[in-house]
Amino acid sequence: MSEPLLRVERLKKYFPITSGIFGKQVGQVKAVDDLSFTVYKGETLGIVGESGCGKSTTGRMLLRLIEPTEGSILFEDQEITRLSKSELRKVRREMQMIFQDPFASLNPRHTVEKILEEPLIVHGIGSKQERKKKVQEMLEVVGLSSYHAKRYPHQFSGGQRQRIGIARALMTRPKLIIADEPVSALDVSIQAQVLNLLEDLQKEFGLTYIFIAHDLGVVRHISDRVGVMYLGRMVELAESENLYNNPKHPYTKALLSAVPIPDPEYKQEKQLLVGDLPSPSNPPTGCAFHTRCDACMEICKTVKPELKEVEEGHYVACHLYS
Amino acid sequence: MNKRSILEVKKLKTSFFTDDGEIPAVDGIDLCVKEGEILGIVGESGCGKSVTSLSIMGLLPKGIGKIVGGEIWFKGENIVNASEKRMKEIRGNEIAMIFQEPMTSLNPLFTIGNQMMEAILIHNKMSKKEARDRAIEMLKLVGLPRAEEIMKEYPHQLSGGMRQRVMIAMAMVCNPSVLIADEPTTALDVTIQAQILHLMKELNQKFGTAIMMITHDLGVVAEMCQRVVVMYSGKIVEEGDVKTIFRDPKHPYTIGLIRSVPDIREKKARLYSIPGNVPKPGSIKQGCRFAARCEHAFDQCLKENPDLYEVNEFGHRVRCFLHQKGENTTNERTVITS
Amino acid sequence: GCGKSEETSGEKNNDQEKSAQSTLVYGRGGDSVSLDPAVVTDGESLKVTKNIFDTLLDYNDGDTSIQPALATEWEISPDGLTYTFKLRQGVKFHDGTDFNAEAVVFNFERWANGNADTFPYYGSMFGGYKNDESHVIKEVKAVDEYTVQFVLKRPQAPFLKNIAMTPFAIASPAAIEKYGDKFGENPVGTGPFVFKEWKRNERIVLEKNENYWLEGYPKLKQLIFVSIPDNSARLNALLKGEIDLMEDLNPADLKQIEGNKDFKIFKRPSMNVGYVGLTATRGPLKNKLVRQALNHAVDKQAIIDAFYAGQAEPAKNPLPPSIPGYNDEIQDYPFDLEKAKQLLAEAGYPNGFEMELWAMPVPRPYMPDGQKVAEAIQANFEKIGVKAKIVTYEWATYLDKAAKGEADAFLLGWTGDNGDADNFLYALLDKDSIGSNNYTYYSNDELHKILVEAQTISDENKRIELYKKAQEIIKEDAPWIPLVHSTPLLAGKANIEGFNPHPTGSDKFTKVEFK
Amino acid sequence: MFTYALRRILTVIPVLLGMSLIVFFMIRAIPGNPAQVILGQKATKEAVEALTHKLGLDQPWYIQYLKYLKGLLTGDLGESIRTGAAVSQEIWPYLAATLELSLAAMFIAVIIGVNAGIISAWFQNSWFDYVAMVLALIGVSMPIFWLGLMEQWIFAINLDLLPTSGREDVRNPIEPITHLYLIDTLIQGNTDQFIQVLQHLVLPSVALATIPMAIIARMTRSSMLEVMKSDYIRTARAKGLSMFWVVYKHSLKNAIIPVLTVIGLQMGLLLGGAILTETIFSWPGIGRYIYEAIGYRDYPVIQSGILIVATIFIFINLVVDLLYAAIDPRIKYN
Amino acid sequence: MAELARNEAPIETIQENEKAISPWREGWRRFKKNKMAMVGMGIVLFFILLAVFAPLIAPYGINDQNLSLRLQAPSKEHLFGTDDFGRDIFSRVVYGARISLWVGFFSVLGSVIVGSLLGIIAGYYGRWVDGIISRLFDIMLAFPSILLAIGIVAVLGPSLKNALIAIAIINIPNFGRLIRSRVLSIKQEEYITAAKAIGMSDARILFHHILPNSMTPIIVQGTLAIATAIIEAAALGFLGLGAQPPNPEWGKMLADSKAYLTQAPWTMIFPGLAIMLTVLGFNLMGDGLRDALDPRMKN
Ligand SMILES: Nc1ncnc2c1ncn2[C@@H]1O[C@H](COP(=O)(O)OP(=O)(O)OP(=O)(O)O)[C@@H](O)[C@H]1O
Ligand SMILES: Nc1ncnc2c1ncn2[C@@H]1O[C@H](COP(=O)(O)OP(=O)(O)OP(=O)(O)O)[C@@H](O)[C@H]1O
Ligand SMILES: [Mg+2]
Ligand SMILES: [Mg+2]
Ligand code: NI
Repeated sequence: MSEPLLRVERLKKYFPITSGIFGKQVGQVKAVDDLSFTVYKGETLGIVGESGCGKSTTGRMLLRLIEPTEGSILFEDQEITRLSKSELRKVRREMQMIFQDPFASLNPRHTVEKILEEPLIVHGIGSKQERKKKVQEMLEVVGLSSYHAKRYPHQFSGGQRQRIGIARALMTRPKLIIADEPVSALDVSIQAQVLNLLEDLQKEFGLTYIFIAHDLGVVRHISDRVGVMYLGRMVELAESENLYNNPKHPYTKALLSAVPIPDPEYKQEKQLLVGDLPSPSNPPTGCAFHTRCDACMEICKTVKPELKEVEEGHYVACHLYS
Repeated sequence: MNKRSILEVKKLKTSFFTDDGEIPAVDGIDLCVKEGEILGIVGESGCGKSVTSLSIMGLLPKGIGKIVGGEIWFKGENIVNASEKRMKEIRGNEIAMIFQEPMTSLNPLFTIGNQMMEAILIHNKMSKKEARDRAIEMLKLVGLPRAEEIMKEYPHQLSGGMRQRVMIAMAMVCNPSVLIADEPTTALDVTIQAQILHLMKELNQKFGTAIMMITHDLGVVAEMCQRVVVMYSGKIVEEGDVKTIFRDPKHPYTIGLIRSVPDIREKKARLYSIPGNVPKPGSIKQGCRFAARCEHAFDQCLKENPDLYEVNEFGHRVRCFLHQKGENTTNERTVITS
Repeated sequence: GCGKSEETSGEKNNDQEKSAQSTLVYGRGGDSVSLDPAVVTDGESLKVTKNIFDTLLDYNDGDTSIQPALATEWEISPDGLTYTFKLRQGVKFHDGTDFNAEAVVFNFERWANGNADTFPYYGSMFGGYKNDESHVIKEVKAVDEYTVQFVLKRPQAPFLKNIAMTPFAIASPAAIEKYGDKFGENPVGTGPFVFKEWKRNERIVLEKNENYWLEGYPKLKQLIFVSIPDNSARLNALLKGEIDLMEDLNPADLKQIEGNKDFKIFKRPSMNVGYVGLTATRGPLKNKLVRQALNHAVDKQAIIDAFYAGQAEPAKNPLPPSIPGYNDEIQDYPFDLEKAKQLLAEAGYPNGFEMELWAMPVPRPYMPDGQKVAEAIQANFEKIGVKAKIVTYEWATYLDKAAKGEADAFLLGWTGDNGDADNFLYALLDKDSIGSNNYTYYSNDELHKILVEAQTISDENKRIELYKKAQEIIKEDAPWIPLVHSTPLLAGKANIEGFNPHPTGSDKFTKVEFK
Repeated sequence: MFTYALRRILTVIPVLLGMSLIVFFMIRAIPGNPAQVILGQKATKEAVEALTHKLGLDQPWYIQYLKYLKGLLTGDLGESIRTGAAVSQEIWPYLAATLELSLAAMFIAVIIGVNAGIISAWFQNSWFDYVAMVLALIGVSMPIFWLGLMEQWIFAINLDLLPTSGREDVRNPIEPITHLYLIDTLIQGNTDQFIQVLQHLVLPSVALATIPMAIIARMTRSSMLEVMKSDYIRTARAKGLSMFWVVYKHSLKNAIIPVLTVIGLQMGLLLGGAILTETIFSWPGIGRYIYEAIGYRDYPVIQSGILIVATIFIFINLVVDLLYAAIDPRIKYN
Repeated sequence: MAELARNEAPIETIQENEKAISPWREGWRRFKKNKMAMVGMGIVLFFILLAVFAPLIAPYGINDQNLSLRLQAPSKEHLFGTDDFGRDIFSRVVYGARISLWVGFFSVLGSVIVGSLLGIIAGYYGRWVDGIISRLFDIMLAFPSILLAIGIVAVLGPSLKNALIAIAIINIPNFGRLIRSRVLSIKQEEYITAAKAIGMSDARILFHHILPNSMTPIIVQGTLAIATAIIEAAALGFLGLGAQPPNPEWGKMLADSKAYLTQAPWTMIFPGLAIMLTVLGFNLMGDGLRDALDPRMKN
């Protein structure tokens, strides 16, 4: 495996729940709770999990769009959490983000050209002509035409907008791209286009991706390694093939079995989970999953399992494997 | 396969009349739902799935949405022009419907009990007490724990999955013969989706309620339905038995659709993708609506609109000139037989 | 409440109305401040107290000459320092206590022991209070039960007229002691009407004093004062029969009343003056020629026709003609734009100049609509090249700023208190009055000498001479443009009899009745 | 909910304090001395000075302000400079007059406005909808003082149907108990007077009701349309519910929430903003009371009057907030 | 690379010759379709033209007094009759448009500038700055606004300019709150996060993203506020606290002719109608703008 690009250790984000006029804190949402993982250069790390498990929060913390409560984020040996504002701006040139909503993530009052040019202006890259040229090039790269530059976002379809979003992320030639559910708002046929584009760009520019999604199929398709999150914690992390073919954590197993397979002839024993996702403001003690786990043991109710390597490159946080 | 059909849609055309002119959202579709079956309707966003279901229910947005042609036969009665009074009797009682957004589909200001009992009392002469018992019974049936308490709770106190169960309970409360489910699980997490799908299947088997399952997830179709209708831009492009369609899709769109979905069982080297965008309804005036994105398109495709051609006698039909040639169907128009 | 008052419900009955109406509802613009006449200075309060209380002397019906009231006769010592009054016998206050010399002494003592804050009118009419150097009254004593004697420090020419002023009405000593601070809400006097009820900002109800000393009077059973601030609203109320009599009729509405046989107009004899003050310390107005030019530039008759409905006469002097001392020989500056322009050119302003013209924001008897008069004058001035910008302030601010000399030209007026020339000329134009009522800052030493002299002598003829001379000086210096002496209009039901509006603005309703 | 109400009341305090400060300074910034005003044009300098001193107006402002605050804390609103009466006693009749007027206006506005809005939404794009909405637009565009005058001209003067001004017939005055005359006459069981009071109420309350009525109608309509597009209404219809119940049960309850805000706001505006109507119709209300007090520089009356109006305004909004909670179970205050 | 892209080049939803449609142009397109809004704009334009060309349209001067022709009923010479100075009411109404539009526009401009500034500061910096500014708005909103305006005019002295200032002041909190909430909600938008993610500075975000996106509600609210401002100015004029004579301010004209309501109703009818029509025009236009520019902002 290549060298690490990003190393996240014991990352936490507790959102305060305030109430009343004096903003007294009455509780916490443990959106991300003690998360550690490493991203290697050139790979795609997929992160899956159900809604509200803290995927987006994690993604945003990596860019410090949300201030982490605790923990460290090392990007090329720089401690992101301690950077000053101006240092942070430099780092943001290297790390970019693609957003879920192709409608909300583009300023409706800017032309495509302005949207794409802005990262360059902000980082003081190139002269005006150079910037214009770069914009044209990038439009072609993401499969749009140069004459699209003068248009406004509302004139594009969802898939095209997502391409613009991708182009924007690529303008500063970043090393790492964090894609937060980049295809979940798109139609299936468009989704495939965008996924292919992302793959091609990765090859072309040697990008590293952190790919956040809840569609397990999509994640499997694009990721080299996959992490599964549950209630703000990583419960399993492994090579993609390994994880899908040989899931270890009971949650991962249930999750995989819940996915409907587009093949009427394929019969699979469904493993239905009971109940709903517990609230992150009041997570269960011990293993957060114990309330829905059919292999729950006494210890699960009290002791938090650590994420441990149980096979080479296969990490699981479950007492069954300790 | 020789069940009677209870709901039949013939040449339904529904248009929206907006500032930008007439938008033909549904453009002459034919379909039928047979007793006790689960019929899947798939298609990408905007292809007219919801509009079809709303047309059946007579719930098109007043003033802008209008059925401009076709018939809808329910148990031998054409309900396209049925009086509002008649429709009221049918809705909820004979044809029930559940919607995509469990978060917003229940009135936030009334208790679950109130809304459940209302559904019962509209169609049944019952005392309040009886209605209450029936409501609780239904809630239990859809697998909600603490049914009695939930009766007193408000929608916001329930999770998405629970609300969708309430919606189902409410839809099933009068034992309808058809249940239209418009993307009932799209907004839910996979684990919850699995629960809900399971529940619907159970109900289908237990009560023999026919379900019209609208979705854009081919996985859901494969898992739930016996028959499937594929829609594209307001038209049906392919129709048939689920197994047939997945094993041997005929329409280039269906083929593309199935091939472009990543599978969790194995990693494909590269995803197949249909080029281009989903057209806005009404933007293609001439020829096959899929022609512009179709690899196999030839001259005729750009000029004429293909009919739905029968591929085999088991109801596999496809709207593509390729199969007009392959099959030597004689006539221009295929009559849908039930 | 109406539930218990039978006669009011009876009044609603049309057939009874003609014979039996005995309640008069009087509509006016504002409410009273207090019903203790000695503590107030506002006309609205005095209008009511005039009917609850009596004074030792009273004014004649249509003018300000003196007639007996609580005092039946009086005597003045030749040196003009001692006044002896014989009091009416058998008069009782409304609370049943006796009216006598002691009561008179009590009242005067009470006032003299006060200060400018508590009894403002007393101080200004009698030169101050007990320990003041300038206090005119040395002593008030009860000679016997029905004789009171006033001893003065120096002669005061208008003393009898002062005594007759409404603020110096005799109140029941017992009631004053009983109510203390609250006497203003529980007035007890000897007057024709007894106080019954006061609902602030709405109405004051008075009832007939059955034991009034004037036999057979008052005629009315009930007298109600109601406040309707807006002139037109008040007129509407009259037309709809909600009130019987109203004051401050818009001159514009005169025709409407005259054309209606159910109503008639009452005219209050004029004892006022409305004028344009020309502040003598400001800009071009420092120049006498300019002031004279402006005097030539105002078409008084047109203003009177348009905004007084003709119910005023053009003024040439600060004094109204009814007041002794009025100089009728004076020729007014004629309305002559050419002459005005010529004077302006002479003064060095051939192209005119710009200035502010202040217009009063509230209607006054002498000027029902200051804004409109200002607009008319503005248009007049425009013709001689003087660009006047109309400025208005809220009434309190207006007076305050004008008193500080901040206005260029301003509209104002004056209603006499006691019908004496001093009350106009000295109060408004003497240099001593700068900072109070001399808003023009006009100061003329010769005039000052004349006015002071006229205050101290008691020879009426001599005084008249002095005042006539004074008016000549004023005419020449032109600190004002005297505009009008208006006849304030009242309107009432046609069957009202015995109502003679008094020039002072306070009317006694003793003899009023419905025919 | 109770603690929420309590907390809300606490937040009101700084607002009222800030307001009292602003009012305090603003009215003192108006040129003109109250002593002069009270004593009138003819008062002597000494008299004015003496009164100024007696009123404590020659003291430094912070002492005056603190004194006033101290009074407020003990529930003393000060004494009117003009009449010498305690403001707390004097103010009620005026307040009651305005309350009666604005409640009547609000009653008209809500009844007509809400129903017009509902019907317009229900029959969207019908002739009723068009007519109602054009009328509503004209309503919001109407200068009410002009409307008031036109009403007087037409109904009181030309047609002679209704009284032009005032609250009651002077010749047949009402014995005040609560000073809300409709209630007083009812208590006294005097139907004649009750009708008389109603007659007096008609014109001013209609004038005053115009704008809120139009605003409420528009608001109700757009809110109803919004709600009727919602998923849960579709659900209700899918259950087979008739339009009537959909509109009056499911939609109205949801749609009324934003309308309530408007009603609350408008009620507050009516209380303080009725000055023009009160002037035109000689209505002895709080707006005119304060307005006239400004003319007299009656500082305590202005200060306390505005404070009271603002307090009521805030209180109404508080009630609206609490109503929300009563209607909408999603709003949890604790 | 380019080859690769072409492989999967999507069919264009936009043709090359198709124009770039800016959100403004899109808004205008929608506005044009709204009949009521166009009527409103027509009325407003009409009054603007009236104001601009008043000297050409008005047959008489605003202060051409002729006391012998007082209170003439409408006739050929005097379309709207004459007032108590014998002045031509039609001419005065025409000139009055200048005043009302002037006051309406500039007072709103003032409130917009000050209100937006405060609102942006409050919304962007939050915390105690927000606390103080929001409380200030609360205080101002709890004031009965007409009383506040009267108070301000009383302090400054009655004149048109001061009435304008007073109206501007009382409308500040409305705009302040609007902008504040706009800033707060735009701050949450994903494109702002995107801007942050590319390393954009706060100031640039404020001026390039937040402010331009707050423009539409300001324009909508501003148009509607002009309508109210005109009524408020007329109300102050009616109370004698606004324009001073001989300025033909409509409210003042009403106040001046109040006494002639019975004798000469035309003195009241026409200025009142003028106010109503102008205000109606702005309201219609504002409604239309809201529908066209900011469909989400329905009340
Ligand atoms: N600004 C915030 N303040 C308080 N709580 C927050 C905030 N942002 C997120 N949360 C909470 O943190 C938890 C994790 O949120 P996050 O958005 O990271 O989930 P997610 O995994 O991205 O979900 P989804 O799949 O729905 O996007 C959720 O319970 C959410 O309610
Ligand atoms: N209220 C409406 N006004 C105007 N056009 C509408 C309206 N509702 C639907 N349409 C049009 O009808 C077409 C079909 O819409 P429909 O809701 O049936 O799509 P769908 O297949 O249900 O899509 P989705 O998967 O997104 O729910 C849309 O493309 C849209 O243009
Ligand atoms: Mg997320
Ligand atoms: Mg749909
Ligand atoms: Ni009574």
